[in-house]
Amino acid sequence: MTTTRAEHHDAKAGGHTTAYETEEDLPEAPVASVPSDVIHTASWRTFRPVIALAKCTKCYVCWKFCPDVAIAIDGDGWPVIRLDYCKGCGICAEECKPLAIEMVKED
Amino acid sequence: MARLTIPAEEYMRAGHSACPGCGATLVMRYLLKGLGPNTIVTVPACCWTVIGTPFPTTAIDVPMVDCAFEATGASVSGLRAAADAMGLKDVTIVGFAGDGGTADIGIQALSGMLERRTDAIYVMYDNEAYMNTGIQRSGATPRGAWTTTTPVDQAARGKPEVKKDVMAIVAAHKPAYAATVNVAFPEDFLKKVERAKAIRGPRFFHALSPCPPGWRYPPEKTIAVGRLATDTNVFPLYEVEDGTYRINRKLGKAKPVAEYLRAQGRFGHLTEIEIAEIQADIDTRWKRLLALEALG
Amino acid sequence: MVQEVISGNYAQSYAAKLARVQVVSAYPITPQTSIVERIAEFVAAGELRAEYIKVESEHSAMQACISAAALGARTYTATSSQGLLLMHELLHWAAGARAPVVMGVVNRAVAPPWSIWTDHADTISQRDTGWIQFYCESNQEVLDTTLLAFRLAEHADVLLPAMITEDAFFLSHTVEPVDIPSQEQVDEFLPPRVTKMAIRPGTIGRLGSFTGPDLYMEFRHKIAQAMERSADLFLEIEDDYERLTGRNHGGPLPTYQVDDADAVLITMGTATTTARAVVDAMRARGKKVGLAKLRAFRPFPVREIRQLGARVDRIGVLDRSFTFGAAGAAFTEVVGALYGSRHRPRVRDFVAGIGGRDITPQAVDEMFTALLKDRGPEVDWVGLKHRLEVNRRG
Amino acid sequence: MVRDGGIVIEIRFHGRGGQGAVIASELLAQAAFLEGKHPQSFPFFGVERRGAPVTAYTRIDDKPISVRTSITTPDVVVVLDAGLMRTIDVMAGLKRDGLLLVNSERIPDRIDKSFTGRIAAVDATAIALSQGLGDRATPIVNTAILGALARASGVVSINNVVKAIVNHVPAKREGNALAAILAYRQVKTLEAVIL
Repeated sequence: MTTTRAEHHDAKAGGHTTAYETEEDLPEAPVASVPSDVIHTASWRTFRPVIALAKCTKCYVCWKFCPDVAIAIDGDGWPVIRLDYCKGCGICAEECKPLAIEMVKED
Repeated sequence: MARLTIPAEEYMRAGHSACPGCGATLVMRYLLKGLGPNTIVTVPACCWTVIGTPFPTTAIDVPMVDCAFEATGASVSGLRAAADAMGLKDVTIVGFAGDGGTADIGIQALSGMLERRTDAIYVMYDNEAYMNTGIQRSGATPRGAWTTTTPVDQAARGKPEVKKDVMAIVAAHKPAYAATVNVAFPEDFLKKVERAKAIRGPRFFHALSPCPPGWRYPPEKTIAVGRLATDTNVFPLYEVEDGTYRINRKLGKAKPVAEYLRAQGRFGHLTEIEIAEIQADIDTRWKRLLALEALG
Repeated sequence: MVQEVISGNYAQSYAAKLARVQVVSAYPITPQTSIVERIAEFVAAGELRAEYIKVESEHSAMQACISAAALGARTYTATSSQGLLLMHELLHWAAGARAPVVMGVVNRAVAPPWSIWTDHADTISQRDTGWIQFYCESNQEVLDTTLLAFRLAEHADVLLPAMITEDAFFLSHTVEPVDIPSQEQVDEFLPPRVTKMAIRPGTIGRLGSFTGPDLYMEFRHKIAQAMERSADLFLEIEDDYERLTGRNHGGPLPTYQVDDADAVLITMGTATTTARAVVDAMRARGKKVGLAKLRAFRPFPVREIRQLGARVDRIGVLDRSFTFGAAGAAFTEVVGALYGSRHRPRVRDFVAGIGGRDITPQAVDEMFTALLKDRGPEVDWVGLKHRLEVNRRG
Repeated sequence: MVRDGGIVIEIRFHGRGGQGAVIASELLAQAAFLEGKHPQSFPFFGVERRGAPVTAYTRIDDKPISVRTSITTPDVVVVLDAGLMRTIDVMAGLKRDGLLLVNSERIPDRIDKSFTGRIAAVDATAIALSQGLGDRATPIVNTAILGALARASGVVSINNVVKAIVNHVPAKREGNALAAILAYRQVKTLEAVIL
């Protein structure tokens, strides 16, 4: 499982600063307010998607179906894999109509 | 830039703890895209308890209130009452529960919430078993499916009983709105969420949520398997508004159920005869649905 | 301030109304029903502006209150016996989520056999859930303590749920004069709930969450500390209440005639009234006996019990419930509190009044006499019938 | 680790949900039991997600084990998926003179300079796939890695690893046993650094 040690975080969220050094720093109630993207899930991946932009038609099916919110769209409208988060499920490659995405084994 | 077919705004964050290819994350992602930021979600024990990431992190950009396994409907009513009492305007209250938490242990609270007409949206994301605990059968597990508590062996053929028809139970409460949605059809999903958002009163979504480890298919097939569920009439897309049924996707000729079943390891043991029985059952239910729609 | 002749149940209803609760969520059970019926009437008449959720079970009643409290609402519910037992999971939840729900409980025996009469098995079974617990002796005390409980539960240094209990029928359905403070007085004592922790739309925050072994224990320790802080805060809040209303019920363990006593009986709930009369009667006969009322069971008044133990040599504890395989819970906790003290008086347990059996003056007299003579078993069931009169029809 | 005259060996497995790390720790315990030892195996108590990093532990003693604490300074670390080493500190707490066994085609570099123990590698993925165990995305390498562990550590014999597999693996027993034997033969070891 992905464990997150509280003391490693110092992020602003929901107007609260959350830096947990001691028990006193913890909120009275267990209210979690650090956005989860401080956690990287790249280590889950065995295969990484590689987009061949020459074949990409910017249909955004890959973006639409990504369960990990790991595909962004850059300023020129190209899909970009956020490799810190991609778990390598392969849905993007499977659903890509022009076959522009290949799953490549990680080292 | 080509046009996006669903809203660009994201209210679900990366970094969550779902299995690769998880359908339940897409249910949340699409739902929040449709509902927007003025939303509060309450979640009982289910995969999302874990997907939502451990303290101090959280995977959605709207408030989430954890509640007891069997009490989502009650939590929804409490949040709505407090929002009303405190003058929080236009906030959408959402109960977001799995099939076990809805069809089994939580059905009493769901019934209560529907009956007292709480102005809120209840979403059952249906992965057809207790997946968070490791694939035990639920009332929503379909007939014939292997699970860890409905093994396949000399004297057992997976789950012998048919899937509980939660939509029918919900419809019997005459909700303001009820619809089935499927992560393989995001545009239909979003259209219905936007429709539901505009309605007051109790609203319900039955969201098909394919699960790679639980259904035993490779994670890249989540959308393909989900699509097959609808295109074989196993999981028809329809909505019920003021008692009127409307089917949202009808194929000239549905695909054979075998295509859907054969794509998943949990049905790998089924014989031709068993598949034929399931096909007959699906055909009957489809005809019933057509008849309900014809009632107008 | 007006004086009205009302039941213990109505005292609960009036207190909830005076507290201007915002969300009420309840399910009916005998003998609690008149509490929630009266609140429904207040809401229907427009006298109380609250959202009243008619839930389909006590379990849902508590969940709805907890979730409503998460948004910062002042919440109230009431139940009894089986209903309280059904809530058990969510009682823990309320404390863990730091939801300051206030709940009236009518103490009623648990089934089977079915019994609608009083004993404390229902609430004593909830002592480990992180709820503040007050046991009441009179309808006045029910009303006052309920108002105190809102202030205490919602205090930023506490944020814990609180239950106020009353003995079935002995209070719930007994009418007696009760001073009802004015709305202005209560508004001054108990302003609208303010919390920094409220969940708000448009922010990020997950209330509940999950933690591994690296953090869970700290969150539990916070509950322990909050409960501890509530003990002193209760005294301050009661003093504050006295300034407004002139009434102070004497903290967690008010005493009566204990200064020179040879033996003191510790009681909970309505048995206290009877016991006080017995003290007077025995004093008149020259017996030096006294009384201590265990008003707060959580937090347990360890300090006050030790102070009492330093003054007397013999203590009896009257338990209106029994922990099978051990003894009465109040007894074991009193003994536990005294063990850490230099003064360790002899302590005996008197189990009485189970399932609504009357605790008569004679029975209390027997207890004091046994204490003074220092005779009898350490744990004694008092009032068991040697000859049963069973109604047979046919 | 010597304690009260007995020898205790503590092993930590790193894998991903679905690769069988927890089963590997259990099979190792079964094999140790067949050796006449007192084993204890346990997963990191947590929520398992397919693909997510998983940790499991085995403790093997000459006499009955009297502790139930987590293992923080293992003698042996077994890595079922070398990719994990990019994000997880698999060396954490590993005894300086211990053993690191990695599922990899080649022996990884000595990243942690203070570590003077042995490093072993075996291509358990290729072996598992050759026996039809799992698929490319999630090869089930647990039985192969145990064969390599038997050779590299000597904690248990290959015979008892095979016996444990045959007795306790529910499916593809032959392929799993063969995977262990192949790995036993193919494991490569870089000996300890002599300072």
